[in-house]
Amino acid sequence: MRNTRHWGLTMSDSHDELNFWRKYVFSTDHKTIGIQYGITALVFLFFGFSLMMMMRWQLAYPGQAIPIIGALLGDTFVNRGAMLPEFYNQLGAMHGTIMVFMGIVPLAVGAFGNFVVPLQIGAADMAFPRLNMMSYQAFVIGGVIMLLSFLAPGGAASSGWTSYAPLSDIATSGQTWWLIGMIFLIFSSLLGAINFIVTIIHLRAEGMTFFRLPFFVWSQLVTAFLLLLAFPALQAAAVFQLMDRLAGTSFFLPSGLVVGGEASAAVGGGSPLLWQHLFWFLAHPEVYVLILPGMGIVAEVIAINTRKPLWGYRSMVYSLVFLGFMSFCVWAHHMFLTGMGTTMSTFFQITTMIISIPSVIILSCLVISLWGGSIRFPVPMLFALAFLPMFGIGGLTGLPLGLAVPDVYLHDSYYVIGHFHYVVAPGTIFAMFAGIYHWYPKATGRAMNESLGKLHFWLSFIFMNGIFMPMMFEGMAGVSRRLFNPEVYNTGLGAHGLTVISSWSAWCLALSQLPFIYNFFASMRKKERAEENPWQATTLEWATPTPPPHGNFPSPPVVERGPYEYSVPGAASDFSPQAVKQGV
Amino acid sequence: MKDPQYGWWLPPDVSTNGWVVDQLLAIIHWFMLALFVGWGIFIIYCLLRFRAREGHSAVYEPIKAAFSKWLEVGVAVAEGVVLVALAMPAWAAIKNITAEVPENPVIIRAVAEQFKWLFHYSGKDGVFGAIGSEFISTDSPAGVDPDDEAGYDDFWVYGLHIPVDRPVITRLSSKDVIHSFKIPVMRLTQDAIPGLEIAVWYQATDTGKFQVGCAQLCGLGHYEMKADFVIHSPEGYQAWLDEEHAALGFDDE
Amino acid sequence: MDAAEVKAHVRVYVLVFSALAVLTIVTVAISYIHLPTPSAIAVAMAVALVKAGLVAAFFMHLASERHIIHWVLILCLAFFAFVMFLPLGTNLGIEPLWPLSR
Amino acid sequence: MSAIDLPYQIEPHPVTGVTSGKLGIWLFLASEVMLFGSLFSSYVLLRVGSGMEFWPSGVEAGLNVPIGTFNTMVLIGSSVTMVMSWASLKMNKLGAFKGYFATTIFLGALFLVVKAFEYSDKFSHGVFPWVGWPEAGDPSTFYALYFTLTGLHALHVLLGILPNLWLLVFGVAMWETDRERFTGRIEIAGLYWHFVDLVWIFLFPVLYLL
Ligand code: HEA
Ligand code: HEA
Ligand code: CUA
Ligand SMILES: [Cu+2]
Repeated sequence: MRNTRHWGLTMSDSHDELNFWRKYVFSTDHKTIGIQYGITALVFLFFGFSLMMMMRWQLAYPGQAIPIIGALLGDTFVNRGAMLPEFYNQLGAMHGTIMVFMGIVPLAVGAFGNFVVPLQIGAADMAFPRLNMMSYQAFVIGGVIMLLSFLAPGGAASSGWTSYAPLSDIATSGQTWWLIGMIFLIFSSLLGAINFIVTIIHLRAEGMTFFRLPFFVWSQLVTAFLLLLAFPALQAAAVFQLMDRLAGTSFFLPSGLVVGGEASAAVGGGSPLLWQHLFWFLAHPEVYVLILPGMGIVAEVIAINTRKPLWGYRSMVYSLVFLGFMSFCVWAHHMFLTGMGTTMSTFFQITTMIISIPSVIILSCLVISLWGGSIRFPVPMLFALAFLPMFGIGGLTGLPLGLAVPDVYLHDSYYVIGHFHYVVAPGTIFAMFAGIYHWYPKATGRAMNESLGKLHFWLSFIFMNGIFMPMMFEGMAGVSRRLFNPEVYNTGLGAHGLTVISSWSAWCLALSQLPFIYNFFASMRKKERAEENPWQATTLEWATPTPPPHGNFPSPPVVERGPYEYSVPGAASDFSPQAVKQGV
Repeated sequence: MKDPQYGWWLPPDVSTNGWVVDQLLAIIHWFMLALFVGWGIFIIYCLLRFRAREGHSAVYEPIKAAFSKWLEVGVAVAEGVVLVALAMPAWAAIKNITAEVPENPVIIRAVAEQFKWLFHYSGKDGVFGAIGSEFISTDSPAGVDPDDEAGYDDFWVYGLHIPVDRPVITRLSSKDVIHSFKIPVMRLTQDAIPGLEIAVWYQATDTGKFQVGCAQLCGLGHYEMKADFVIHSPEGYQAWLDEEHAALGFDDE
Repeated sequence: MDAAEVKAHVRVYVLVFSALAVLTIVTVAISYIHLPTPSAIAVAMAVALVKAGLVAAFFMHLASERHIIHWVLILCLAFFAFVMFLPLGTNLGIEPLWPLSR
Repeated sequence: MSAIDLPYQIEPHPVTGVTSGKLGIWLFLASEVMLFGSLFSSYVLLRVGSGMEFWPSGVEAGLNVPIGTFNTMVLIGSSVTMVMSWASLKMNKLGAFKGYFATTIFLGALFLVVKAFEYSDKFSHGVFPWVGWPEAGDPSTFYALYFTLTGLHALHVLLGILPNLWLLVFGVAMWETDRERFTGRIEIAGLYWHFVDLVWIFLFPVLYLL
């Protein structure tokens, strides 16, 4: 028995003219909020990339003035146009923070989650629309605080995105802003996570059982649980560090510190490793937050463009849930070199190896799904297909890091940088591009240009590998990460050629984004409307008018079958929508 | 000037333990490569054979349910084997590294600070003076109690000198923030954490001059926190020790 | 839940309140005995667990709550256990070979 | 904007048997469990790491156990009045509800006032978050933890009192228009309040007695 009393009446209201503010800025509609998240996150993403392009100059041509930009920056950042080490460290820390917490998470969860999930499950909106608006606002506030911290005396946070204490405890005031910004971002994610879980559990349309949920929705559900239960640890850590910095406590400061030749005034008694535990308790689940929505998008795109069901849908779901659970007990694989005993390092090696199994199963299922299909190659599919080997490289290089012995050599080298960028950049970012090209017609009613898209794809594909593959070799050659000038070491000198390749690829990658940016804005103004269901997809978001009205579905959909019923033998067309479309 | 020893791949290995690391790196990378190439060929084959075209349509269930169950189980089991085959030898290997230290080691304290490495040698008597952070001063950067006789012949230098073919124990500590003791040619990295003292041991197989680096972000000068790492012949090491000893003002008997 | 049922509940609430008050007195009283630290911790935590259980079960209606809520909490408690015990195990493994200062 | 009327805001979902609001608040509490879990975990780590001999019990460190006990009673009492106010609504007794609910708010405020006195007493004796444990020659993070944990808890109390005040003064109007929704809100406010009480049940012995 289902209560549908509330459905119908909203439609007529939606014609009320809302003023600009309520419609675009203080909207409670999940679609608008999703788009707000998306644009904001893309801008942050590009900003984070720009920071990195300056760093890449310093790495390739250490000590030389940065062209153009160098002349614009203030004395606190550059000396005669050449980057200062303090600026390099700020850029590094802020690049990591911006990309992870203000770029990918808001894009993958805030934007795609918000826009797509209610549509895919056949709901009228998120369960708590006003809470949804508040999460977006908290995200913006946190983001702005982070950006403004560049103006703080001493500049922005400069202790790495990991903010290891005691370094971060004694760092300049930018670190305080980082912590405060972080608390807002955490708060935003917590509110969002609650909203997603309740929405997915409570607001599924009639007939939408758990095993009829599109894989993307599953990935968002698990992601929401990770956010909900992992983020509080960083919140606790941030509170402790704020106390250390502002109230003079010493949670992370051991006794007997001597900083710069002076005995530190701190009471002591704290533990530097406590910060690392709390941070990684969050940050390992966080990396799965970065990848799972991406996997979800890729699964959708692959199913649609192979014209057949995903292979092993159920085992993918089980793997996903298992992966989510396990991600809470592997975090100390980031801490193998803190001197932990053999028993614990064995424990974390084993859990790390175990957690790689569900990833392998999900990836294998996606690959095997190609078998027997009738594969089309629109732009989203190209990005989704490229995701597979790229995530494969990133994931596989996680294995040597997960074993303590090779990690002794590889830890904190460029190999680690290569590993995780393969998962987050050609991995997640490609999945995000796939999602943008895929759902753009849904959000705007216009299709993006295919040729520009293909250009964007091929250039990005080449240069992404051009950036990150050399890093694997640099790491093998023994070059450490976070080095303002790697040439100080003879290992860095020997591998300098790789650095240059990497830098030039990064700048070319930036140029490769121009067709995308143009395409993104120009397509919106196109006269010609896209079809209602351009990909001939089965899932519910394609069963409502485009763009979907306030309240999403003219009448509540009733779901009759699973999400990926393509090429069903005996069916009228090669796709059987989850719900029969009702009159508009 | 570019040193030909360092290129785009692993630097030379002059340690007794390094081969364990190198061998594991090799095994696991071959394994990764095999998996990657295998799946890669499969993908490319699928993309060619199953591309959309006239007269070709998708098959609803190309791989049967029962068969798929088997494949799933197969994947899981294969991964389980990988776990045991790779994780367990690795464990054995790390045990090897931290196992009981052989006879007759050289013991050196390494004290990290922003942004240099200080190496503290116990001198002729082989005993370190009492250590404490309260003793740290410009005269005694290693923090040795000036009243402790055992510390009279202690000396400290800003480069790491060790003899070849003798196990070396390094006791790592830090005065301020976390640093990381990295010697690529020894395949060795270990964090130096304030408030803790962590020991590592290693043994060189060849003489030469290399570098110690810092692998953990420790502030502005992190990138230049390096020190010389000199492996002497046994005689050369003794000569170096005598020289340092003489520099302290002791007249040798 | 109808009014009659609620009335029955009110009695329970009052009982639980008395139990909580008594248990608070008990913990404080025990603390004046000065047990050795480990047993003092064990006793105090046991009493606190009972009290927390009472609050959760009756004031927060967990005893009669739906399973979905129970599952959320069980999941959460598993992770709670991880965050409580794994860092401890990891840190205890770091044994200085020699004491830092004599 | 005409917000969309979503299902399961008032009537429970047929499968889970709870309303969206209730599921939401429990999820929030789960994340709070992890927050306080991390804090307690840090406490244990720091205490064990400091070596037991340097760690004072609350009494040794100069905390006032009778006052702490009194405050515990206050908070437990407020929990009872909270649950009673909800029960009164269920029995359609608006007057009783107002009485109990106001008492809850009063007790919560009383708790904060007592806490403020405890703090200022500590400050006036020169005890601040940054002093560790002043009596001991050796550092411990006892007072740092005491101030941080109780401070964060007090913040939670405050963040409970404010919405409760709003509900008492303005929210009650909803009783006339939408009873079930109002009762639901009180229940949710109650769940949060009991949780805050529950945290104190652990904080009190850990900080004052052990
Ligand atoms: C999205 C992010 C993401 C993902 C998914 C992963 C996935 C994994 N990571 Fe990674 N990791 C990071 C992000 C991520 N990581 C980040 C950001 C850091 C650094 C943080 C910092 O220090 O700043 C890091 C660091 C890091 C370390 C610490 C290294 C160090 O500092 O010394 C370790 C160690 O165990 C590790 C292991 C793993 C493992 C075992 C996986 C496994 O889950 C991977 C499982 C996947 C596979 C095994 C792939 C399967 C492949 C195939 C089946 C082949 C398919 C082939 C084709 C399709 C052609 N990671
Ligand atoms: C999600 C995480 C993420 C992502 C996506 C990236 C993306 C990139 N990262 Fe980064 N990186 C980190 C997370 C990430 N990084 C972290 C955590 C660190 C460690 C920091 C630390 O040491 O503390 C790091 C460190 C790091 C380093 C090491 C620095 C050092 O150790 O000294 C380098 C070096 O080259 C680097 C490079 C790059 C490059 C070239 C990209 C490129 O792939 C970027 C690609 C970006 C785009 C292609 C932008 C696309 C967007 C648009 C085109 C906008 C369009 C806009 C509209 C339409 C409105 N990163
Ligand atoms: Cu010391 Cu980096
Ligand atoms: Cu990890």
